[in-house]
Amino acid sequence: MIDDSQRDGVPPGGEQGETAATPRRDAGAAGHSAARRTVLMVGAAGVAAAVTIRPAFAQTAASVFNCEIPVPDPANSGRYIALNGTLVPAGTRGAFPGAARAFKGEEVRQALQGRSLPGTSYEQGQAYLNYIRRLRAGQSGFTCYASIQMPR
Amino acid sequence: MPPTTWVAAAPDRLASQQLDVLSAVFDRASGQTHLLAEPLPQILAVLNNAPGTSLDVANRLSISFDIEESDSLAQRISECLDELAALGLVVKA
Amino acid sequence: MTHSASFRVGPVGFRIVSDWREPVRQLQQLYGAYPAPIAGVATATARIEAARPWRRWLRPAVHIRGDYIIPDALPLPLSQGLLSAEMAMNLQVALGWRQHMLLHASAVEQGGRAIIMVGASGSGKSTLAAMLGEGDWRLLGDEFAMLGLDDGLLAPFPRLVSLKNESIAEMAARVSVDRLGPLIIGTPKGSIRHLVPRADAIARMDEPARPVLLLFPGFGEQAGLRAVAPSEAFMRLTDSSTNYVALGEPAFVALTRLVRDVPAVAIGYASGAQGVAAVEALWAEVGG
Amino acid sequence: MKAMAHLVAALRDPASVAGLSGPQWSALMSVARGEVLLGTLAHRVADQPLPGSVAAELRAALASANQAQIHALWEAEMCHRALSPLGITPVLLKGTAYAAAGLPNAAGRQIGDLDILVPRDRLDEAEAALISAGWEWVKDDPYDQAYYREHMHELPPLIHKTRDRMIDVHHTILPLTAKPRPDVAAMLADAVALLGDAYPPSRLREGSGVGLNGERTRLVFGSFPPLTPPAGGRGTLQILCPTDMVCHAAAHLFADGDMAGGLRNLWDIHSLLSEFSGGKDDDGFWQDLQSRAQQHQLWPAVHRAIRLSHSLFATNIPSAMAGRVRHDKYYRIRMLARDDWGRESHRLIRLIFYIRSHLIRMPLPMLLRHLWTKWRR
Repeated sequence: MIDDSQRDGVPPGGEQGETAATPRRDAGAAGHSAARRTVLMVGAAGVAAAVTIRPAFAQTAASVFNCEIPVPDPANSGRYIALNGTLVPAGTRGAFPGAARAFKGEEVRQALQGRSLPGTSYEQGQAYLNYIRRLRAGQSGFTCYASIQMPR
Repeated sequence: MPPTTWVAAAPDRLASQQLDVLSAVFDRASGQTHLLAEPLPQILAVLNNAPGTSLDVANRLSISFDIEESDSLAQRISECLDELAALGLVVKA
Repeated sequence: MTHSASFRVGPVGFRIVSDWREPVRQLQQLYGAYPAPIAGVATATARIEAARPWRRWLRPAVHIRGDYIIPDALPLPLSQGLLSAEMAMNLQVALGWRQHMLLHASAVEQGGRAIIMVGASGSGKSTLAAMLGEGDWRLLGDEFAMLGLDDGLLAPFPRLVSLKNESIAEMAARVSVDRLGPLIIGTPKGSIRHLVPRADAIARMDEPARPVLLLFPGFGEQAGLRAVAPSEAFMRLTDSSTNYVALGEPAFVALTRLVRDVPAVAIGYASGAQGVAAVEALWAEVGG
Repeated sequence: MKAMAHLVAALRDPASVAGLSGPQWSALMSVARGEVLLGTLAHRVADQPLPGSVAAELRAALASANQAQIHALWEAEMCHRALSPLGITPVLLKGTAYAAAGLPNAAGRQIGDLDILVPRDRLDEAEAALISAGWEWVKDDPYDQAYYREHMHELPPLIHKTRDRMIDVHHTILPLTAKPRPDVAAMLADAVALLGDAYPPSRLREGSGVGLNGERTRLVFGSFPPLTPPAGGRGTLQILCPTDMVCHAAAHLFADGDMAGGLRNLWDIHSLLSEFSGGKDDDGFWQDLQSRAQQHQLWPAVHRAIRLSHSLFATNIPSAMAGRVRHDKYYRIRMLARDDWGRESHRLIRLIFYIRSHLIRMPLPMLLRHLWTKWRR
């Protein structure tokens, strides 16, 4: 059931451990035997070809369901949240006042997966979620948000 | 303005493992791990010890490989070099 | 008053400090079979405490703290003191442990060979490990798999298993009641009940095992198997590790070796029994 | 003896850990974590006979601290790459500077954000270059932005959007609202270039050493940029000259902030004084330090740092600078305010230092106005 053919792209054992800077298969001989040259996939324009591993926050029970995210953070209480998640002056048309209570990490996690945030209309919830997505280290709620980022 | 000449990280700065279609690369200078798809590892390889412009890179790659689509190749290579520069793996000379 | 308990789970010597007596009493009871830290040295200190002295008695709220603290963490009610202590202990390991690469995963062993089960909470990895651990398997841990940086072996970390909701009744039917902690209801994750691992898991917690299978369980997903490519396994494992980046190149070496040498499979299953059967079938295929 | 006292003793004299019991080690490691000094402790006692589980834990802590320094130095390198096309040569401050120069307190030291100093008239250019290189504002609301720009010694903090690390871009070393006005032009003029191309960063220390005292010539410390090719005419990174480095560390400890983490800062000061001076009889260094501190209006802070460093870590200082001054003991209590379980103690003294931290950053009426504005919104 788990044979090599199911693990797509697995190179034969002998090649493992070679430097990635070595083109796959017989690149060293490529210049000499044109018939067996390797095809290089350069990818389409605008498509990223690299992913960098970022530090994962504690995805433990402790952090995931036991933290909260105020919307907006206390330093900005009173300001409204626009649909795109930015903070705007109170009363701005089309924007929403801050949430009456902070959201629990678990509520936000479920909302990110498609459920609605408790006590919000659809657009209001989207505005809040966009605000939460824009949180940065140092802002109240960031650690919590970072900790609920789940593996894809 | 003359075209940019690029210098790649010295190979001994990188620990690399080809996993499947992606290569895992650990950069000892930055402490970062990158997963690189083609043609990024190949670009680093042809720049190794030989700085060059994006056109040089395209030419060198064409010597070793069949390239699937070549009319916008230099453009695409230049894009890839910018991506490598953002990771700190290549730098302008 | 300060109440404290101290014991060892695998390589970690814990010191737990509490403003209240009851959670410590419960810990001492549930961890009764665990040894003391080697030479009395605790490498991690977890604390559960009141934010203000009077909050020990007046509307007591339990804050989860220790050598490492997560800002923004909400306190829990005193009725959830045991859970708070467990969470404080997990937190210290997640943020402070550097002797192994940590994977947020469960693991079981048979004949010196181990399965690592990786998944977000809700994937069923914990329940699956608990059920296997009552059968022919030795439970290595249900929360963290500790991967040795030099030898690539898994160090057991058999802390209390944290059973949630439906799995509580499922497991309570199989084990004697003295291995179960109090039922804690109304937590942010529903009901929780702690399970003491079987005696062999505790007695053999210094015996490491070689990982031979990587499993990505998906409870409630369509039944079936899917091979996972090494690069995808690599991404998912780094994503579930709280110290991969902090450990640098040794973790890179250990992890690339793991995903290259060990087959990785995602399994979907609808019930605990189905999951156990799928794992046993897979195990037969990898030559278990 | 209390765990905090054991920590101070272990830093001062590593052999003092001989004979600590298991529970004493548990408490010592816990308070060291609380003070963010575990890696430093690990480095200090590395050659001592240790219980097995202590040795394993400290070895891992030291390896992790070394890895964290690589990350920190990489931020400096990426900042350098962003600013060097403009000919801006930022001065590294605090932890990153110690690590880049290979100073003795760098070993095992935790490094937080990247702190750099640039001339105020190049601030706007530096800011624009960093933003186009991927850094973003942490706080983008107008009040915070205006507040930082008018009253603070640094730009509002920036964070890199893919590396998730913060940078503080300073144009002077204390808030503009604080009483001392350091001579930042002199600091920039006398900054020291970091040059070279060796790698890894742990082997950086070629030019540094006891011989540094008194010399005002530009010293070339060990090498920093691990990748950037040496290019003619382009700027590099700099660090403060030795006396300014001490002045900044003391200003950071006593003239800015509530002294949380103060023990680590005092250990920095002890290490710098020991490294840069040739001992208590090195009149040249101590006189230079005093006159430089006076030039920066920071002598009271520097003098207090010297006294406390001597009192806790037995720094070899001239006897004329020793002795106790009123209030020193409260600073000492504040710096050691942690119990054997790792909990912060001495609540009242901590509160007083917290209030003090606001008062020394700005005059009282201005503080009230600031708090009022923050509270109202």
